[in-house]
Amino acid sequence: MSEIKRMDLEYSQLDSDRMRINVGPQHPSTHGVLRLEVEVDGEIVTEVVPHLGYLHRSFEKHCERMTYQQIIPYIDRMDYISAMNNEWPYVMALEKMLDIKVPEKVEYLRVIVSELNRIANHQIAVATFGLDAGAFTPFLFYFRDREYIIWILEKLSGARLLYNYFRVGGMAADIYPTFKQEVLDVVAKVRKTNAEIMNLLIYNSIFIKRTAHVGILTPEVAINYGCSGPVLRGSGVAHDLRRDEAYSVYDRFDFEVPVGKGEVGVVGDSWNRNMVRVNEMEQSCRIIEQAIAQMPDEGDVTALIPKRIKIPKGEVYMRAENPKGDLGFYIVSNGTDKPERLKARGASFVNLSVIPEISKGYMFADLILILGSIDIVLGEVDR
Amino acid sequence: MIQYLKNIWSGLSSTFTGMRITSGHLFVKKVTIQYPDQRFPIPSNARNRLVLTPERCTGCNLCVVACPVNCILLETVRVVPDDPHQELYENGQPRKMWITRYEMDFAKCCFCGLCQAACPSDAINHTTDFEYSAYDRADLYYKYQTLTPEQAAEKERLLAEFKAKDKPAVAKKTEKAADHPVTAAPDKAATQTLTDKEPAPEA
Amino acid sequence: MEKTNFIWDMFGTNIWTVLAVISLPLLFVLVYALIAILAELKVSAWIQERVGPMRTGPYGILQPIAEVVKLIQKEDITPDLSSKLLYNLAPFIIFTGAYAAFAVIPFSEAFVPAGIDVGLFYVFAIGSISAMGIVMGGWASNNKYSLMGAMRSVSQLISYEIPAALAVLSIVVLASSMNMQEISRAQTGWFWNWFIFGGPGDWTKVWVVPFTLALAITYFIASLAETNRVPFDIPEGESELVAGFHTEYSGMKFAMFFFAEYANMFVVAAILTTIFLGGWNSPFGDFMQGPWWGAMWFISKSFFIVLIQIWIRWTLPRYRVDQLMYLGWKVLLPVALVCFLAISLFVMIK
Amino acid sequence: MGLLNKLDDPYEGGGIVLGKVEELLNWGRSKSDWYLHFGLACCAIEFMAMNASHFDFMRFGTIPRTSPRQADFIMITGTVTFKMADRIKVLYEQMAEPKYVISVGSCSNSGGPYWEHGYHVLKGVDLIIPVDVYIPGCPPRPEAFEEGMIQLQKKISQQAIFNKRKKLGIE
Amino acid sequence: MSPQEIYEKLKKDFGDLVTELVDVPQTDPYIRVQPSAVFDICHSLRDDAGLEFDYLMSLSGTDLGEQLGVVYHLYSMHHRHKIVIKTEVSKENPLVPSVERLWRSADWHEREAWDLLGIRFDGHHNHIRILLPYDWEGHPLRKDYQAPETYHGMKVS
Repeated sequence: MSEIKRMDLEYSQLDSDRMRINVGPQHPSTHGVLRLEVEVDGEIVTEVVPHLGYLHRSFEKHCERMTYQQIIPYIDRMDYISAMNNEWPYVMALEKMLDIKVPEKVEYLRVIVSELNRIANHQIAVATFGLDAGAFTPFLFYFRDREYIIWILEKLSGARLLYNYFRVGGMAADIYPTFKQEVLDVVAKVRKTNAEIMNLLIYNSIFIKRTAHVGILTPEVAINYGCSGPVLRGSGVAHDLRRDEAYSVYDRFDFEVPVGKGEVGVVGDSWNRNMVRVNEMEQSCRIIEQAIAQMPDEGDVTALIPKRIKIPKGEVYMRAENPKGDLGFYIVSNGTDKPERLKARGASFVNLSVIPEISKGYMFADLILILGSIDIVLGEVDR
Repeated sequence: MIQYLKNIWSGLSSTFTGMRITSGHLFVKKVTIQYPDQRFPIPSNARNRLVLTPERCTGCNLCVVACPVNCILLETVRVVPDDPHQELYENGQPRKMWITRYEMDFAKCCFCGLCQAACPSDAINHTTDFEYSAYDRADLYYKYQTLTPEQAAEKERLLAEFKAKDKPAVAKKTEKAADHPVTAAPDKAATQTLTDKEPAPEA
Repeated sequence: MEKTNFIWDMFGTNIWTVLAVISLPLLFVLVYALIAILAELKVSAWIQERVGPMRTGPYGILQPIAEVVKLIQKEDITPDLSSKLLYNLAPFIIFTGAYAAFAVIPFSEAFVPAGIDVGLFYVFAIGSISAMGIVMGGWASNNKYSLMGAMRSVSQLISYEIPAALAVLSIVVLASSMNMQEISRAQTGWFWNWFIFGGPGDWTKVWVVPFTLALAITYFIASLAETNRVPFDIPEGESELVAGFHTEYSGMKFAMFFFAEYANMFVVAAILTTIFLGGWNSPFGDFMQGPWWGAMWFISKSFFIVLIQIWIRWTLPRYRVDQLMYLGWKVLLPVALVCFLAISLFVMIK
Repeated sequence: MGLLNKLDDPYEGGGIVLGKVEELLNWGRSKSDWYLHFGLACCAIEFMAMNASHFDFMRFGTIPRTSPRQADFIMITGTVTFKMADRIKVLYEQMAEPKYVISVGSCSNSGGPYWEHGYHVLKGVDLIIPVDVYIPGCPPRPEAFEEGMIQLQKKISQQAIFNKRKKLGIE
Repeated sequence: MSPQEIYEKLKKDFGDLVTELVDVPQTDPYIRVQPSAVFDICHSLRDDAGLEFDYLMSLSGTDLGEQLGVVYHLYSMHHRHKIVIKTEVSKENPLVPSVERLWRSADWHEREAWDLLGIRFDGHHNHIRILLPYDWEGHPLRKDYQAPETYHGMKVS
């Protein structure tokens, strides 16, 4: 039986130098269900063809069948690692169309939960990046700390991962009494672990050897490919919507936009992209501390939530700085309580498209790390 | 040459730094919560299993409308005034609607909490109970109605009789009740598996 | 043949004693592997602030036994398109390679299964058999990942054999013997008589101490690479090559790979112990010295090295294949060569 | 074929010795479960959190394997799309007997939030492979995963290996 | 540059190919253009001094009932201004010039628009489905889409 099967192969048609490897859709380090068709010449990658859609859950079709309120749970499930950040641009877009000005306290609460979620997201990103490089222990250290953030978000919203916490005009629930103190404690823990991981992983000589000078993305290519977030900033472009568009109350905080500096390796390589995330965690800590100090105590966060949302005819594109990059929602309203069309521009979707460009000529092992440094979530890529 | 020696040194020293850090964690207190024996306190607003309190449910259909995934099935029958079997809500008001069917499919629920927020009488609630995994998908299909099917049929018969007596007043309302989005009960044939496997032991 | 085997001394050489001598290391390997697997699980957990297996026996100590009971029951899959004979043979060859090396390991002053005069040479020769097994397994599996893993594994094994052999050769020059029992005996006395500290001798040995230290580290690194441990676990690097050369193996055949890996870890640790850390000698002169204590010292020293291997595994990321070659050929080999020359020179002058 | 398959013969007799052997074999299988993690979507993140220090899935004697050949059970964590469904079938077939399946979360139980309009979502992974334990939740808490694991261990430890038909009362 | 200025500049350069500027409060102002001129207009938007829209934020297809629309959200990293370009094509012949050569980010967006809405992009180098399986039939985001009964023997709905 097996003999017959072997005869079927036409050896003359095979290119003996090149081998095509199928990475994924089930592979330990594709960060989900991505399939990469890789052509290697020995160990050198000559071509990468990404095949998406293994998690295409028909998000946009669902949005057309749901009321505006019911869409929020589905938006959570898009980029499930940073659900809070996802909900924000959607809610902002509706508030813009409805012309609602949300109370101060809501704005600050939104900033705090989003930045907490940003830290949690970057912790996963850096942790899985380390895991791709073979370091397991930093992965668990970051997950241990992430748990403290998740506990705060769970106490606020009632869910651990998919919060459904933002509402048009407010938030689903108010803060609890010990909230501020707990957030500050978590910030201290995040900083402590970050300092530890710096020595354990980021500045480890093997890790530097693996990631520096690997997957170099120049700023021109990054902009042309529409990259955003840490991927773009790792290439040295200081593009951050929190500063450039200063939505919500971000203009009241003092924070820096970390960019890849080429301290190790060169600007735009995997190490620098990763380092931007580590630095962003620190900046998020700073923002959280300032927001906690400035946040007004009184005020009802649920006061302005409309019972039934009916959006006037029109369309709007709203984007906000997700941990992965610019997350945009293009909403077309037809005047009813359900959108005519809702298109989500996922940051991961656009960032991932740069993979074939930057992974050519590196080794197969590097491809895994380049993919890890892009930090994708397939829920957002495939939607 | 100096670069070469430097590389060797940085390799060795960063290895030792890493080993120092990891060895530091060897003897600290472990953070693990050993689940079945120890439990982490779950916040009271955590969204886990949904529980309906039938004594509070008025059958207003708001939870069904709010549910994004349509995993709630609700069928009601109006209480006729001359029914010998009358019931009170928990707050002492007389019941207006019989809940002939209230079924939830936890295999579909997305635990978003929108039904809980929509409920005006606080009848449907997320609890902190999460331990209800099942060997069979049909076990995740929960039925909350208190009436038996025979009772439900009886109520429907009573209502039909009442309607026949007093047609114009009631016709409008029953129409509305029949208009509910209805979810399909899980198909028994669909849950059957392809490979023949050992049947699960009786729990 | 030298009489360094208490069983033969006591009962003479006949078929039963031969069987006893053969089965004693096998028993040891099995028991040791179970303990090492548990140690791996527990140490990794403690480093990561976890508790590790807890629900199999008290504190999870029966976990490895459960693994074995489970693995025996697993279905043994032979892929349809594999080369059946080679595929089925590979795990046995690998395990044989690892187990055969135990023949010359001097567990105690009174027990070495086969006290041959070229013990170190034998260890290196027999170590290459496992390379054969890996290629057989990887190639016969008919899986791209397996093949790539096998290729990487063999290239790695061959590259790192050389610095390891040079390190061992230097000690052979110092001890002027290839018999592992002789080398152990040469280090009798306090711990400064160990070859890691230049071996026995007067104060002039301070000239070789830096070189022997460097050789010990070189040998340790090379041994990590030979046993495919982190940071050199490229052949089975999970994030790249699913499970490397044993991707297609299941059940007991996989268990053989598993046991062979841990047995190999012990072999390299035992060689390190023998040639650098005094073998079965007590570190404190005559204190706790003797055949039985010797076995205790030898096993605990070797196990300590195994623990360090585990510790490193849960600390470091892994190398890339070209960086691994760089480290082997351009760092370890020159270092070992320089040390070897220096030690030879020292021996000549002395 | 493994030992289990050889013994999988409905012959009479055996008695107390086989009973004890069966207990031991079941104990081994239930206490040592290597899993093939099939992370698909949101639940996979909670799965990673459960592997982390606070919940420590390894306490149950589970070890992650990346090769389906060496795995004892597969955890389907997330939405199964049609594009993915074929792969899951293949992976399941690649696993060595005895094998188990845990379906985690609403999506793999029944299609979850996508059961109604999801034109590209498989409405329940049990349509293509047999599922042993269903864990509800979207996503379930890490403790809920562990509870499902305990349920699976319970199930395994009660399995009949010898005299299967006799035990189950099938003739 | 404000949308009004951009519109006037485009109107000057392209005349009738640029249809109108729609600007109502609470929405984003957009410029409606003829589909045949999309590539030239985008080219000029990307390269002309003062415009320099080097960043394509999003490219969305929409089903407008009788027609299919393609919406381009552009952003300039230099000038930090935005503009929305919109074009409409018929459902019978939904052909729009591809802008993939101008912004590589349009590559996957256009494939997605083809996949979900069936809009064809003229000049795209790899015009295949991206999210759905390659042997899928139909374009699900069309309003009149009917999901197939089964796919590879698995029930769809």
